Amino acid sequence: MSQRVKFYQTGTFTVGNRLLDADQRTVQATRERNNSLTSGHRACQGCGEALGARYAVDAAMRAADNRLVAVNATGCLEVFSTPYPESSWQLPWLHSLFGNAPAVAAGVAAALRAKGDTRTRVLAQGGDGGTVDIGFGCLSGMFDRNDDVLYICYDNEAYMNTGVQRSARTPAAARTATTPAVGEHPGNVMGQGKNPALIAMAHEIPYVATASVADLHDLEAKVTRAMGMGGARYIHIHVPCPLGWGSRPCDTIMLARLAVESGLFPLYEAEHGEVVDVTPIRRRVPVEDYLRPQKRFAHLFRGEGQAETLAAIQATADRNIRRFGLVPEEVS
Amino acid sequence: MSRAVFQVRIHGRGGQGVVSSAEMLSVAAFLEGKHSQAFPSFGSERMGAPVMAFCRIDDKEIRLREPVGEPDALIIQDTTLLHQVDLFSGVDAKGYLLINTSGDIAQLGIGEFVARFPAGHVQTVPATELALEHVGRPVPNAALLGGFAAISGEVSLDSVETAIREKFPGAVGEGNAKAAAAAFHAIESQR
Amino acid sequence: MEHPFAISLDVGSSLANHTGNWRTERPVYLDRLPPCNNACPAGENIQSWLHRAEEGDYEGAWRVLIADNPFPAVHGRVCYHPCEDACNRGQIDETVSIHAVERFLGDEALKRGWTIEPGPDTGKKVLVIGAGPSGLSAAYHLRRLGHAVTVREAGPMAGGMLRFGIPKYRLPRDVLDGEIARIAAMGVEFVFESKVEDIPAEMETGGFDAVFVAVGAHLAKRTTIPAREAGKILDAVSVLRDMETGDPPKLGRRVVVYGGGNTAIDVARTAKRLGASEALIVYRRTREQMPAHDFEVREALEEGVLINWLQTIKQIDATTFTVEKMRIDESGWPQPTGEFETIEADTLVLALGQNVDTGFLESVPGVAIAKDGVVEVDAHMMTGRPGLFAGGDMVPAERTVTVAVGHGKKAARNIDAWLAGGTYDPPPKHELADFDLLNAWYYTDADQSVQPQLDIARRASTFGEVVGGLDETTALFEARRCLSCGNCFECDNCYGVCPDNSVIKLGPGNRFEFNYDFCKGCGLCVAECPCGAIKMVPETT
Amino acid sequence: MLKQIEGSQAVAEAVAMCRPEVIAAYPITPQTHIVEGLAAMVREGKVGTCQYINVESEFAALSAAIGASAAGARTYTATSSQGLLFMAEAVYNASGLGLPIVMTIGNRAIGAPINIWNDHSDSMSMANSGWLQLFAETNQEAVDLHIQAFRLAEQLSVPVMVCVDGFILTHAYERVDIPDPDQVDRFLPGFEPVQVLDPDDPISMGAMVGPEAFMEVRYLAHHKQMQALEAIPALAADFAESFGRESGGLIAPYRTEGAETVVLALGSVNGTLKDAVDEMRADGQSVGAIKIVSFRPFPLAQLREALAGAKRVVVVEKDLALGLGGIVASNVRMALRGLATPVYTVIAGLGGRSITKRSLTRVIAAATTDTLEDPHFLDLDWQAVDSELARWKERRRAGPIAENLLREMGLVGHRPHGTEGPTS
Repeated sequence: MSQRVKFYQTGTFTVGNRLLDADQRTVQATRERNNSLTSGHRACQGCGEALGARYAVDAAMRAADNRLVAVNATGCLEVFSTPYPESSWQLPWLHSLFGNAPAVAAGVAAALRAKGDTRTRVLAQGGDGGTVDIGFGCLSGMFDRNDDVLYICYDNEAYMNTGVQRSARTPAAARTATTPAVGEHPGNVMGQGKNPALIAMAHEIPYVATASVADLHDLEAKVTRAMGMGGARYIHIHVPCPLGWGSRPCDTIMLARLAVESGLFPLYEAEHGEVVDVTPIRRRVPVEDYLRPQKRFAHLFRGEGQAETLAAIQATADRNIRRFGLVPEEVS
Repeated sequence: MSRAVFQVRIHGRGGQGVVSSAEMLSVAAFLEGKHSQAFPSFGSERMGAPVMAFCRIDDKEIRLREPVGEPDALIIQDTTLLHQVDLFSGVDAKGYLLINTSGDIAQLGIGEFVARFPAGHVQTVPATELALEHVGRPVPNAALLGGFAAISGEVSLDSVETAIREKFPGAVGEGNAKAAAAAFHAIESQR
Repeated sequence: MEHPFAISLDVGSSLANHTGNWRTERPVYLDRLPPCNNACPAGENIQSWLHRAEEGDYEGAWRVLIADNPFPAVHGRVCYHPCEDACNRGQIDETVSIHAVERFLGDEALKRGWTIEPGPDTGKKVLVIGAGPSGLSAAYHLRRLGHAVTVREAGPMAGGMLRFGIPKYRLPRDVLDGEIARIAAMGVEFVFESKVEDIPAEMETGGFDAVFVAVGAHLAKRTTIPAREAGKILDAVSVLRDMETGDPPKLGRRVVVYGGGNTAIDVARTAKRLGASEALIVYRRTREQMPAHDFEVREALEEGVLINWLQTIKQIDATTFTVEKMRIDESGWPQPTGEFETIEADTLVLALGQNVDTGFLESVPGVAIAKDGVVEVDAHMMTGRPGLFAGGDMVPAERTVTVAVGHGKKAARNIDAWLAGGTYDPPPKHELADFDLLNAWYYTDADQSVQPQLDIARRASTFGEVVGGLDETTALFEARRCLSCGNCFECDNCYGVCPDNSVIKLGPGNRFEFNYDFCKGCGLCVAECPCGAIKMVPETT
Repeated sequence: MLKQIEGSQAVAEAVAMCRPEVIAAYPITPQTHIVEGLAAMVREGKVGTCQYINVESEFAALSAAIGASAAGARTYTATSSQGLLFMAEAVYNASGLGLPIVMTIGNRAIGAPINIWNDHSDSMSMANSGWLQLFAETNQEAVDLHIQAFRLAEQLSVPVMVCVDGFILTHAYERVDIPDPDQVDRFLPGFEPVQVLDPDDPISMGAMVGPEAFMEVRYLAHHKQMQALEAIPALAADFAESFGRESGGLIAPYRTEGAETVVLALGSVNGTLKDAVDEMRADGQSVGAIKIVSFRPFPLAQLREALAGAKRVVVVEKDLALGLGGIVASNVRMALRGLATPVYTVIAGLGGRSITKRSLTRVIAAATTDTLEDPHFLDLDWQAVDSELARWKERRRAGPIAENLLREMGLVGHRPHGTEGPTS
């Protein structure tokens, strides 16, 4: 759900703009933002997850009037934010295990309800491994019970914390430590993986959205919208990882943007299992524009290249575009 | 010196209320100020499978946790078990046998075995029929407890009826209590 | 809160971990030179005044603008805006209509009566010769610098080519008069119809400490065309001057204009307005090769002006003109074809360019005149004679109003320095904000605003202004189309996209600074800065 | 108030009286009746504002409990057997975070082969997880230990497992004195967590701790267990004063005065054991018993002292450390280290095998004459075992032990040799 503002030179796309009315600025544009994940953390240079987490949690903090408890799955975000003796979090935060964040958060929410605390809200977060693989049972349980938790998955498409191994979010053809770029079909196997946002929708929970670290207005609007609801909510945020993707740290946002603009990472939101809004592609690009700057896809462009694989990836993007109507003129 | 523990073993099939029966019996004894202990033959038996439950009754605390291997009384809820399961294991001839049947002992083919028991220690009661009559369902457990009160004297009919009503509040409990009373009186009248 | 050892931590305690030592490169903020500013002959800080206009601070914007150019209302109309040719936005959709915003600001200033205070009196006196754009500009800037200024003008009115070379329908005279009056109100003394013949003598008698000469180029170039019977032949400069000073020239029903520059167009369009049923421009090359600006050609064609490209006038026989068709050779030059046609016309107007009248300077010691008749000046706009400066059309440069105005400013600054016994050294130019330094993604899609135009029917019969101004809403919109190339416009991107929260937002107008204690040097701020106002530099230690 | 009540229901009532604020539950035999009972009580509004979470797994159950406890709620869950193993990661996590969760273990064997019956393998698998482990002999003690467990857990900020023998206790109807709620309230104050997820006073819980501090964290957790060695008897004494009955403590000796042979056990088998001791004492044998209530912390000093006069020790335990022997016996040997007192291990009751008074008496008697082998597997079917071992020897390859054994015992269809499939 994009918050389209009227023309202000850069109104909708930049983080802020001095010309915008205060209520149209992003949380990130304000000096009063919470910096829920503050400086001194040990994320890599240009870490998309660190950025996405601050974006999302700050927005949630504002929506919750700063009464928010976060539960964090094991993973990069957890490790780089809380190595003893220093924590980068600036809100009550609990890390338990890799695969149980949704359940832990459900417990926190239950405790708050038991105590009659109707103001404090609960957010759970994890990477794609913790969410989509090892934590999926707990996540599904949380959805099933409609626990009053906003779960945010920061998707960097592999197990980065442990050295870039394949997850169920690793895209086709991507090289990881467990899907090396060797053999007849180098990289991750085509036709595998799962789509947690669609699976979340199948639970018919109140709110599901996908978001990208490249579209802050959209991301914040979705977090804010989710925070305005009760019950189980899920937001899946695409966060590039320079380490795992083999990209330049300064390209993190550009890559996230290209993922959206190519159609490989569609942005949409759904209520009770029904898609209610999509963020249209603004400047459509071929998937190659997105893939080429990433070393994990380098084998697609080496020597003879992998034309068939590229075509298949393009077909995936095209399918997303059709499915969600991401390019309005192509819908009819 | 208090008397020795009295041990009961109940045989039946899953769904016939065997475990409830042991529990109600223990409650009846409890109501009379006695110590008692009821427990099932633990397992994962489903409807229709042969099952057992146990009950011990004593004047002092019961510490023993082993299954009842040498029962003082045996309640058999289903005669179809007679030749499938080793029902009489550990039963000595001083004990009591209470069998749910509308027929007589002779028809069951255990005449020779039961002949060793003292007079009145082996009784039949048409518990299923009584249950159908008073409860509307073929659940013989409550009626058999009435019969047990009659043959053993370990608990009173009153206590059995109270335990039944506690377990099954309302009309179901009332019906079962009536079935128990009917069984009790049927056996009393046979004596 | 007391909490268990090690497994629980105080919030925000990572601030003790200075990740700045991960850095091998550091981002630094900088201002780059926007291409518009770079291209502006008047040296306007266009990006800066657009920046203020974007906020609706029109007076603030205007004041930034007039720090370089005293004629925004004029330039918004007549400048050929090389700024827009350079505008980076042209690579996204269409250039920012800088001139339209400039015109809005200039008109707004006239409407609101905004005035300019002269600078504190320096006790120095400067003589400006010529009240054209360059002279007026110099006078204006000199007054701002606190010098006393007298302007001597041979003609009856100030404005020079603004008045005598540009028709009213492009530049209404109330606009011109308004902006000149504002300069006069700063205490500039004007002496009209007073041609200066002997500069050293005038300096002596007038007690002038310096002189700026900007008399323009008013001598019409002529060409020799064989004539069996001479027809009516006029020159464009005279025609346009007569429009201002005396009775409108009698051009007849059919007018041929010979030439391909803007003046040719102006004359043809003027002829149409004066009632000519046929105004025909004859030009020896193609439309693409015409020096006239395309928009002027277009407007002229709209108004019914005819243009014969690839023709030269070979012979005149009273009202009959023989023209030869031309072709363009491989190197782009027109070559005769030997094919001839005739055209009937009552008047021929020659619009072949102008020369400078440098007669009065030739006797001044030290002043050098170049072969093509223009006055040579050094990098400080000074002639070979100390204290005598020159600018505008009479020095070697492109002859446009804006160049002239730029000369005036540049000369004023040099004169000012010279008067103080020094030289003016302009601050070094910032590096250019090229398009590839921008992140164009962030700019909202917005087509250029279109200025209203007078109906064709009315353009045929009146000298009403052809191109209208933008209203405030549209002007604001247009200002906000500015990409702010190379200059921070406080979009908060750097502040937002830093994964390490190491950008400090200093608040409105104060931009940002980096917290190098935590900046890891990832460069995301540079990549995502829309306007290219940050760059990475290697850590030196 | 005295009640003839099922053990699970009694535990449920006791837990409810402790006013838990969050209960996370997942069904597993034989624990299920406890959480069913609590579900009903919560639904009926008998447990205040308590939130009952029907989770999707034991892992989620304890995870939810972790979240709830960290948020400052008194939190309860229960499990058994595979369930405990499935939550193993969270078990360590809860104690590592110092969260005072109370969890009932309806003790049950661990498969394969799958087996729903009682033994102590589950609790033993988590003995070193940092939780306190208290074993109940009777349902009365199960009730009492739960009340004590919440206070103990919250006093030390450490989670507590109350171990209740599956079926033998959980499914047994017996007389239990269910305490008065006011009495429980007086004994158990409200939960005041040492750390809590509080927006007004935020902290980060669950940091990653490296080599520089991990040992210290572990030492401190161990230290808590050592503190529990003092807290548990004090609590039991306080409980006795409040409720008028003895329950809990570290250990409970039975007729050990002058006993040459002392038998040690955990949980419900102590009842049968006491009957056996009585019988043997009546028979003139110098036998006593000690119930170990607290397996973690393990009361090394208390046991050493209690066993000072014993000539031999027999440990009856419902678990087996494969490749070692008795787990409890190993712990007991540590208590007696340096002494010459022989410690006999009797592995008994695995997978629900009945432990009869007769068999107990037999092995204790054998011990008194020092003729008991160590370890001794109580009532092991040697014929079945020997037959299988013979088959191994013959075929040099182990097959599915359980199935072969059952065949040997005639409990499943016996196929002729040669039809089992490929062999080496």
